[in-house]
Amino acid sequence: MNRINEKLNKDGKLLSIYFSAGYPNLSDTASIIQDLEKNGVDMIEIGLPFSDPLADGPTIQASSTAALKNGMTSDVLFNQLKDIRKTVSIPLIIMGYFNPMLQYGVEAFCAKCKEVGVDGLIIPDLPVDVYDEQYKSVFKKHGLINVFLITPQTSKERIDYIDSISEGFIYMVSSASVTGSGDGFGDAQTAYFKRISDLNLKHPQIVGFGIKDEHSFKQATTHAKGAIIGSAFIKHLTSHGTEKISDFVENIKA
Amino acid sequence: MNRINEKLNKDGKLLSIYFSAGYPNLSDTASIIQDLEKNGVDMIEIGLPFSDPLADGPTIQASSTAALKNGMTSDVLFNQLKDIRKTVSIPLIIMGYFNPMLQYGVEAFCAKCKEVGVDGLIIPDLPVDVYDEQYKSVFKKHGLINVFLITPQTSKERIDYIDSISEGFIYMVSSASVTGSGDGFGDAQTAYFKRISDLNLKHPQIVGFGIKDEHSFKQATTHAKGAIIGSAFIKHLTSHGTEKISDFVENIKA
Amino acid sequence: MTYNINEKGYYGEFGGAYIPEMLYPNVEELRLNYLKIMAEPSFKEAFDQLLKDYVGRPSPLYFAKRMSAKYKTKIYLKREDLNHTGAHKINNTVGQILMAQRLGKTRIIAETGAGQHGVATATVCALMGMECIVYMGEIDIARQAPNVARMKMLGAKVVPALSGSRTLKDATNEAIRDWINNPVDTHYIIGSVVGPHPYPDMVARFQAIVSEEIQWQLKEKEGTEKPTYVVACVGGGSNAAGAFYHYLEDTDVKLIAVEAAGKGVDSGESAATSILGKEGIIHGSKTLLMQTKDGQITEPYSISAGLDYPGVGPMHAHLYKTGRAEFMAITDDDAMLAGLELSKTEGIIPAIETAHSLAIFKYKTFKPEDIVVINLSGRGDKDLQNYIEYFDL
Amino acid sequence: MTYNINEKGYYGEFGGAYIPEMLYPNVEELRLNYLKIMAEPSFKEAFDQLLKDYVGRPSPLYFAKRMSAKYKTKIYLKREDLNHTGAHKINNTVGQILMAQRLGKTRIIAETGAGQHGVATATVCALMGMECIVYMGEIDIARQAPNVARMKMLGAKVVPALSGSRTLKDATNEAIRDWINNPVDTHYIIGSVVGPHPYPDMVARFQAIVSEEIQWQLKEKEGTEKPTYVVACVGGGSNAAGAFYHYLEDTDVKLIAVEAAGKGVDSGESAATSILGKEGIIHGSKTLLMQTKDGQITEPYSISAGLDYPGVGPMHAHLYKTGRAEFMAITDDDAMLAGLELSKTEGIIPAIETAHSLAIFKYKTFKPEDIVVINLSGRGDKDLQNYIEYFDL
Ligand SMILES: Cc1ncc(COP(=O)(O)O)c(C=O)c1O
Ligand SMILES: Cc1ncc(COP(=O)(O)O)c(C=O)c1O
Repeated sequence: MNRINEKLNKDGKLLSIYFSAGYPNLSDTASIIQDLEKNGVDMIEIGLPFSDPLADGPTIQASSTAALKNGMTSDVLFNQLKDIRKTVSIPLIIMGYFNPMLQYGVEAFCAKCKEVGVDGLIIPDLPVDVYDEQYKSVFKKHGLINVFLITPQTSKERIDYIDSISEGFIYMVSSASVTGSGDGFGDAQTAYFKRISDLNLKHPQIVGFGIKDEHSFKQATTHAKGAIIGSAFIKHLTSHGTEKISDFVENIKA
Repeated sequence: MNRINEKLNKDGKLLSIYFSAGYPNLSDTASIIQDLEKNGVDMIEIGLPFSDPLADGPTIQASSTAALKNGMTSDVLFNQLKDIRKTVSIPLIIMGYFNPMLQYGVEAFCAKCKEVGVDGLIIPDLPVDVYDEQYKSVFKKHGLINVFLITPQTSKERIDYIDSISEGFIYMVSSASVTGSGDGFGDAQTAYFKRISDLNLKHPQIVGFGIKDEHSFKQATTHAKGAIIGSAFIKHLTSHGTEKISDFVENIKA
Repeated sequence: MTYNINEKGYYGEFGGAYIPEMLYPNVEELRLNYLKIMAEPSFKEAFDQLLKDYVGRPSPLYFAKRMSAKYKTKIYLKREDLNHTGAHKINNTVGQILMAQRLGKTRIIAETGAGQHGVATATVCALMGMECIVYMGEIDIARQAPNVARMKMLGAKVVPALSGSRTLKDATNEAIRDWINNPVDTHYIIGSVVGPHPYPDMVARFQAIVSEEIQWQLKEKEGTEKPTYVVACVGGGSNAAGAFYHYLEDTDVKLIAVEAAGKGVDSGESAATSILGKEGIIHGSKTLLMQTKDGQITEPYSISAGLDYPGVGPMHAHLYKTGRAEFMAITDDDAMLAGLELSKTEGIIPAIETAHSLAIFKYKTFKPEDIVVINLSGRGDKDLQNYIEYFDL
Repeated sequence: MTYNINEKGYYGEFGGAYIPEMLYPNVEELRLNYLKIMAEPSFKEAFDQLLKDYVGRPSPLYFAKRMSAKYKTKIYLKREDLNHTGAHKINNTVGQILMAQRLGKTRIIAETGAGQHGVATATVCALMGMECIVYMGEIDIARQAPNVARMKMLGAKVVPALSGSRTLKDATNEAIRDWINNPVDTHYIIGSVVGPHPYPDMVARFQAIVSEEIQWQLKEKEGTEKPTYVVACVGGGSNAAGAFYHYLEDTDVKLIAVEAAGKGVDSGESAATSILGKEGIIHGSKTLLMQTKDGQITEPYSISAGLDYPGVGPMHAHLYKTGRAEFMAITDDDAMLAGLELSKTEGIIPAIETAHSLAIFKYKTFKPEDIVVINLSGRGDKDLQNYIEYFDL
């Protein structure tokens, strides 16, 4: 069974953390992953940086750009992860844009993911139908779970479709907005979380975009299985470096 | 008999000098006229300065502009000339553009000319036919001679017409060019002087434009009754002031 | 009473050819030939063809919906701004270059103020492979750098006028001087309905395409050839002459000529020639012009270089004197605001010259059923720097 | 084989909609409605009316006599430079603003590089009274000041893109981000045949008016609807798409697409996307793009801001891959000289983008009986500063 499904099957709310691989320093990737697990994080999205991350906000874009400058590439990342499963057991997901994967070769990319122990992928600009038609079999072959997004604007019909081809969780975008904006959740958003929850989908939902502290984590996970924090964690790395990761995680889980 | 005709009836070649009234200093007008007569000049064109002297070259335009700055106006000029006939007996001609005369009132302007003892006018931008139809009677009434221009491009027919309504001399423009350009006369120009001379017109011709020294004066007057010097004299005034007028005239008549 | 020119070259008491004898052969050659040449089928064909394929005519007659709603009347814009090179000026230069060719001329001179006419002249000279010299005041050269560059790109020589106030009036003097010095091979392309006869008439006839098109375009849109009003700004007067031309004798159609009041008609810094001018002679024509009591031509002022001329064409002097056209004077400030307004309500940035005609709505109320045709004489690209600075964009 | 789009939104293997889920509702709404709306008689009527009265269409098909003589073939110029705002870009923005209205959108966003598309978008927003936000790279804002001023005159808000290389690519990213953040009321007017399906097809259809007109105009002039060649420069590819559109399936008509070689195709400073690019995804579309081995999009270089884009529309990727169109790459230097040449021989100063297509005569010889139609995509006024500096005018 895929580590993602295992984790989703457990009780309790899941805290998932996103960061850009190769940031703040090129070689920080593995140790950040290890620290996050050590501090009780349930799942990690490892950002594969891209030159033109059009669904990301300024914080993640800046960390992406810095990581690229540091020398991050797909090959470097796979190399950094090659021994990760010796020390880390929580689910690891690579989140990145489709073009670098395409250049790597989707098949080769998936094979490498499997090889190093990555469990799934989130590719914002790979549409569900293209995945469905062209890439599903490759992902399956390598035991990878592809995670799809839904937003407050996603129709019931489409949610059902996404649910039907999902295998892990559904990434529920808190509001139709790029990452890192917003300030806690309002009535509209919590109503949306509840609405989706009430659909009783086959796959659990994890909320992303806009979670940054204990309060917003609680709000997000009232109706969902878990939440992903990205920009807030990157800001923490930018301000405090990699030393105080425990502070950040404790603040959320407090 | 008008002083211009008297002068034209005499033997010998005539030297006529043009300068801008009020240049170099506003009050130089009368004394320049007196000096010119004293030094043997036969006739004088007093330039009434105009803001936009489009048939004049840069030298005359600059002296016009300076004269206007000095405060020259039609009224000022008439005032400066009011006692001129007490000391000066050679023909005096006002040369100027039509607009200032029009504003003064053509009738009033002519009357003033007569009053101060001006003998004729040269108005480059008053066309022959307009003069003929509208202003001839006024000029006659005040005993003024209006002088017309011909150029190398003027047709035989038109020369005859101009000759027919002229009463003094014909101002023969040496070449179809604004004043002050050229450098001595070439074959084309002397041929033109001869061609006109051979027409045996009723009225004598005086050459203007391009005469600046003894040599060009001789060339111009080989076939013509006289010649007018403008730019060269103004340049002399600019360089030497009003003190050395005798030098300039002697150089021509040498 | 006729409002057009008579056989002697006068509009009422205005017009004529007050030129030095040195220009007589050139001007006379033109006078004797221009109507004949313009009537030749081959000339007409070449002119029409170039206007269509090169200039981009017909220029649209555009119903300005949002402006109309705002001012509660029917406003149409005659889009001369869409012509090649961006203004009505090219209608005239296309006509005159063909005229020059038929007169056997090989060298073209022109004067320019804002540079629009200079560009239009340089353009047709490039098109025909003719030598082109453009006179431009030294000050205008400095403040209209993009148009100077355009002329040079087009292969024209731009000669600075260094005398007088070093603006349009002086550039015109220099061009006339050049013509006096080059009486045989050179044609002088005057840029407006000014200068000695037959220039005002010839230029008006070349610009008359504007009202010719308005007639059939309005017929298509409103079922009538006759607008209630035709409005145009007046520098020398060529775009107004073109827009008025076919309506001159039809007094059902009211004409409004808009002059530049600069900082105010009575401020001493203005170019409202008809209102402030007196009869006199400028650049070979008897007309209204701004001058001192003593008959010296004064330097006008307007924020728009194209209206910054101390005279006005003799046709307009006549229209003013007879009352056939209503003359309005619009200040710099009103014009700039009207330019911004058109930009924001219709998506069209007008030349500042043109913006003067758009400002009349501030002062004049029209009836809902009135059809007001405004000649949009040029686009505002050349004026961007001015707009930027004025509005601090 | 078809060279046009298929029902799935692909040109051969290129195209599609590689978009984040957040954009799905917007893009899907457009995809489901664009053909239906474009087919509505009231839409057609409004579009045609605006193209005629506002944009100034048809744009002339001008026989360039002196250029033809020089290059010993028949050269026709399709005068998109005469359109309102000075380029072909407005054909598309007029279409899209009408589309946005019919989709009930009230807020318009756009990206722009050189500013031409930004101006064209700001223009139609002013015309319709819609809010307009234009994203533009911080560097482009600095080097295209006049177009920034035009947008502001037109009431648009110009927002600097501060990320990445701060040019067109990044402005596009910012626009997409804005759209993600404003999924309900906002329509994104993309400026070329790029972006996710249905944009490439929709923009191509709006630009198709260009070849539609070439067909009947050429029929009038040469008795045939078919030129031997159609030539157009390619940035994103919209003016080429418009000029090629009605000839895509007619292989009698040869197509030439001209890309910017910058300082040389192999200099490392180039924007010759088709030649240098590899298959990939950019701005929602699978196409050819310039990228590192690792799949990072690289910054292209061209002296012309409008060709300075690392991707190319999927239609062109397909035309390249299939060999339907010949692709030529023209350097900065050749383009600048060709721009000067057109200015001096025909009196038309082209946009530097367009000048690239005029430079092909240096490298390709045509037969005397060939009919070569060049899409004159825009005028050079926006590029004067560049020309001035380059030629030291
Ligand atoms: C756009 C525009 N409108 C009007 C004028 C004024 O000239 P006219 O009165 O001859 O039309 C100019 C002159 O440069 C101009 O460029
Ligand atoms: C005049 C002109 N031509 C061509 C282009 C390139 O765009 P496209 O390839 O979409 O026609 C631009 C873009 O700004 C342009 O302004």
